[in-house]
Amino acid sequence: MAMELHKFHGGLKLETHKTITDDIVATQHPLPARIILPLRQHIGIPSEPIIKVGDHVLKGQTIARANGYVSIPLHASTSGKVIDIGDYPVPHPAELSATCIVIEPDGEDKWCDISPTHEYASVDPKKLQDVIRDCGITGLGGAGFPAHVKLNEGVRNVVDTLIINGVECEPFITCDDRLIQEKADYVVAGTQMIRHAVQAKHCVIAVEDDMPEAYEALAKLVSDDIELIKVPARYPAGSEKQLIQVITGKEVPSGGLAIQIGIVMHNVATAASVYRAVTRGEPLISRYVTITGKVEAPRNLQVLLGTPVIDCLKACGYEPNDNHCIILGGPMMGMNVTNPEIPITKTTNCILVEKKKNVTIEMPCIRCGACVDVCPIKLLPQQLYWHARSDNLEEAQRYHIFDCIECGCCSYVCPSNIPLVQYYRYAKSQIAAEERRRDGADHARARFMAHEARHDQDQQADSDDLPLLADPESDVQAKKDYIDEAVKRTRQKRGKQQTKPEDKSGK
Amino acid sequence: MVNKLDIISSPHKHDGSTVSSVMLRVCLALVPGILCYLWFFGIGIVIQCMLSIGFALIIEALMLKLRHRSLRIYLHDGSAIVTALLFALMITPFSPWWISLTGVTFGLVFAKHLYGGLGYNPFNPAVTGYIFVLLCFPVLMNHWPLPTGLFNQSNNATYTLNKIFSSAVAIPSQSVDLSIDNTTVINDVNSLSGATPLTHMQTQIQSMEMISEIKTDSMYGNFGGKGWEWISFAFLLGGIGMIWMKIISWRIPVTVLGSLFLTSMVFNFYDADIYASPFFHLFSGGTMLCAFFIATDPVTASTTPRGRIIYGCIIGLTAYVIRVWGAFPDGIAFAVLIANSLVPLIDRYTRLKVLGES
Amino acid sequence: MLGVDPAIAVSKRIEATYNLCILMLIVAPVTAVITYLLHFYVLLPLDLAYLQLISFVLTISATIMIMEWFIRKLKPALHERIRLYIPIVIANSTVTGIALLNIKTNIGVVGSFLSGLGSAIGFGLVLLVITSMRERIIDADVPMPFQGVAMLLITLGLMSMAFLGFTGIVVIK
Amino acid sequence: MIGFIFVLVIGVLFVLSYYPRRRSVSDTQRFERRLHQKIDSIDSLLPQTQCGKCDYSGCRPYAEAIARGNADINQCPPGGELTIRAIANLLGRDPVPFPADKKIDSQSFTALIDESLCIGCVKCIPACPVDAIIGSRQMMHTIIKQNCTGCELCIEPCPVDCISMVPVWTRSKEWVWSKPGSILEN
Repeated sequence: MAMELHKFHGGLKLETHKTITDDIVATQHPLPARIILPLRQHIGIPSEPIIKVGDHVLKGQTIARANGYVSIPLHASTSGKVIDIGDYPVPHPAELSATCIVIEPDGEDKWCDISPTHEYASVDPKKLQDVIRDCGITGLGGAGFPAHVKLNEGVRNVVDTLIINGVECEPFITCDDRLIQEKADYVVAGTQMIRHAVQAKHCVIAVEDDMPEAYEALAKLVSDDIELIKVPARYPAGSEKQLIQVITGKEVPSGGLAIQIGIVMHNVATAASVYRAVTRGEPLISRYVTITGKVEAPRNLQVLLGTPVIDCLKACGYEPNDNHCIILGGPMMGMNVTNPEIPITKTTNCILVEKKKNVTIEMPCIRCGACVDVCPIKLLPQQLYWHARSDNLEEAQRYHIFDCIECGCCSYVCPSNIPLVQYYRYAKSQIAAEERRRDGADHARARFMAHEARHDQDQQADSDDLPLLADPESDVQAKKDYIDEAVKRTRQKRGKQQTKPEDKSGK
Repeated sequence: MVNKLDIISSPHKHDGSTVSSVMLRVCLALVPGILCYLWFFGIGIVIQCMLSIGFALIIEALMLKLRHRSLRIYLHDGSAIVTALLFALMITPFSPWWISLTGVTFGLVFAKHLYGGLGYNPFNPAVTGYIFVLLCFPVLMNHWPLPTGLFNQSNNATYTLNKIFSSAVAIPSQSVDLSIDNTTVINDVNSLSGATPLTHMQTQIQSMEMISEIKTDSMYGNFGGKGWEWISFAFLLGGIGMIWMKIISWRIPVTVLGSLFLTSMVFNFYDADIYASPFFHLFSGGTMLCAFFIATDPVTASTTPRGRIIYGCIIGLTAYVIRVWGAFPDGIAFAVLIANSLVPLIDRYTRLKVLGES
Repeated sequence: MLGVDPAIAVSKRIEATYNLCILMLIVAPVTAVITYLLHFYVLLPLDLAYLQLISFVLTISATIMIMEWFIRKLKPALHERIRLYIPIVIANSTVTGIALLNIKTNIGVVGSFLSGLGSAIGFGLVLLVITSMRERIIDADVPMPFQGVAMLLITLGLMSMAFLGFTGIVVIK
Repeated sequence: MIGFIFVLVIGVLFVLSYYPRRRSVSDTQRFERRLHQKIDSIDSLLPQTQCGKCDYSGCRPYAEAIARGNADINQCPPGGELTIRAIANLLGRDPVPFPADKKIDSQSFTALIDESLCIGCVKCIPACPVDAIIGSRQMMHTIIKQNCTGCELCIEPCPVDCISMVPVWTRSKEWVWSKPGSILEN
């Protein structure tokens, strides 16, 4: 059934720079000197290590246990010795360090015993989810949402359409494009498995119209029940809400999930890794990464997770140059990296070496509305900026600041060069911090009440038995009388004893 | 741990547009109008433009020094130049030099820098200055040249220069021999004072004349004032160019002109003798200038798409009301200022429906 | 801009303005009618027209007090909202202004009711405009000496300059 | 003469209209209750550090002082700019900037006991308003990091002065983006 496509509001026509790397075959990146695996490479609770420093691990062996429902296990990318479990810099805007497992490869790259499941169709969906979860598969599109959670949502409510998202709208990035061209069978098989897991009525694979080879590769293998669609190339067509609007015309409810309108979306790379997990039992230990921009030999690499970024860059001929900056991800949503020692994680899809953006002076906002025209979520960026700038966080929430997907279109077109996305990130993190502070305050008040109550209780207990002494404020005179009286009483008692035996001396 | 301040946030590319390039393109769009003005009313307009731009830059520099902002960035953003140009186009080419000084100062100081400079002012500085001057010196503001061509003796350089710099208030009613090199004497009452077609139309209507008779007067061209219609047409071209260059959104000019056109058409059907034809309203006075350049000033106009439509209608309607029943001939300047004061209210209630909002 | 003096005090937050407008909508028409009746059927027959002003002020505050008493009994929720603004409305020149205007143009009982309603709505609109303008000015980068009310007064000045454009439209006989 | 009678009548009516107000004796209680509600709502906005940096013994007394009107809304350094704005919104007042002398500590701190110096004198335990210090006589004391609000009340009673304030180590979840240093302020 040919679905006619819809348009989404705003968006940008960017020149894609994809031709640099989209026709070069992806090569396998050799073993790096050290593998650094952060325990938290997904949205959710970090996993817990189950091995100790000094253990010898095999390739694919589970080295960290999932900790809670929204969490996934971690697997060793190669065989080697665990040399450290400690704090190392991880991909984060401020390069904070987080606990990581560091493995020193021994070069044998020996697989541990893996247990493939046979005919996936006969296996009931619930068991399929456990397999996917145990192989540590998250969304590889860039968000890093644990795949089994989405599948589980799929089982609980009726899934109308499963969309496999091969739309790479960010410039420079071609890792999904190469993956489809080289491993189209993995993708199609993986799609059928996910479809079986969520029992979706329709199934769609979406590709951008400037990826013709990928389209042909899929068209050959696609059976009749999977719909293959070419989506017009327009940034940010690849984002979940926009792609759903383009394909189905439905809008994901504001602040809600796609599942609420019966749609589940997975990335092409996730589908491929699901295929490998189910049929061959291989956990997610490597992925395609595009190395592009100002390097001699830009191309796609199949990289083991945990390889330091500098390693991949050196493989493509990169020499450090201070007016170049390294960006993890695309130019529109990527993260600036100053310390290239950080490892490649499950959500890294591209390493871009770009000329540093010249320092542009931020002018005041002239409310020209250019950002309103390009915002794909139909927000009002200039009002959000106005409230974020003046710390008016309730107003910012009233203008739906949490719906912003930080795609960067507004900052791209702003004539005053305002870093709008940074203002929105500031506002969002400030609101989250405010909520944490408030919870902390309530917690502190509760403890303070308990403290006061216990304090009063102690006082009450003290003052019951020694009314005067316990009461610190009673005036000194009352205390003196009490003491004199006590002394008199003791003297009398002593006096009585003395008068009995030596009555005479008592006079 | 990277120092917090020098973390560069995510969009690492920019399409290269800057505020000064936007303002420059607005000035370019104004040029055809100014050329027409020059052609019909002599070089008076050019002198006025020079004057007001000069004053505007001086005041802008002074205010920036006072607010100890760096001059280099803010003086080049061109917003002062645009304000000055618009102001010069609204006042009469014959108005003395101190008119543009007071107008530009009031506009820039009170309507812009007091609120914090570019981007914070709710009122358009050019219009505020113009209205301040209009209210303070009404006589001088009704002192327009005649569309008799560039080289006609009453519009040539020496005459206008001495009028701007040396003349006290010229008494329009007397017929005074002004020809320095004793060419023909001008004695027609209107030739000196020269009312704009709008003012002339309004005064005649109030004295119960029929429109058909008024139109016979020499100053009326085919659908607007003789010179005025072409100037308005030039501004229309400039405006369409700006929309094409995506500097302004089409919503405000279309709604302003549309609502003005509709109301005047309705009243025209009702009684053609009292109410002028829609074309006359569109192509006379400052309508085109205001609709394309002043109402669409992004800082003071409404920003939400729906808000802009309401904003435009308010301007169109109020302009018509003031023109026909009010005391001021060209009410569009007042209409823009009134609409500016309603903008915060409009913006509050025309919030865009977010994607997926019920 | 008659009687907008409470706007400066109240119009910090938009909820406060809504409450004041609701109260105004309730109070103004009722007081207009009562003062109109009072004038034509009590003052004139007893030719006490000179007592017009003092009696108006007294009756208006009396009616408002009684209405407040009713509202507290009938709809406590509504009363909770408008409780704060009753002193403002009692001494407000708009209410007395409407009453005097009605008398001057003696437009009949229904006319005075409508004029009361109309000016209440007008009052509400002006208040809304001022409040939203004020919320925009608070975040503007205003130099220190002009912070707060000074800036609001300058803006009101500019606004009234804009509304001067309407001179000559309403010709008062 | 009639005029005099008339004004008398109106005056009586006026006084009568005040009658419903006086009859409800519960007015004072209602005022008390409303004041109490106001104190609660202000108190809910304060950071509850009970640190006393606002020259009041704790957060609730400071909230009461604001409610009664004899304290300004900008005397709470731990609360910072956001608390001022929140209270200003609640009371419908204009936000007041911080006085120059009160240092706004943007970084949040927690206390840390230098274990080599602590002699186990149990003097700091009652001083901590939120019981964040564990320890007993002649035993080592330590501070529970999550519960400590950084109010610095435990520093003063410690005889050997072994308590110091250390910045809170931000985990990636709690990291806050900074507002871009805009050029306007230069």
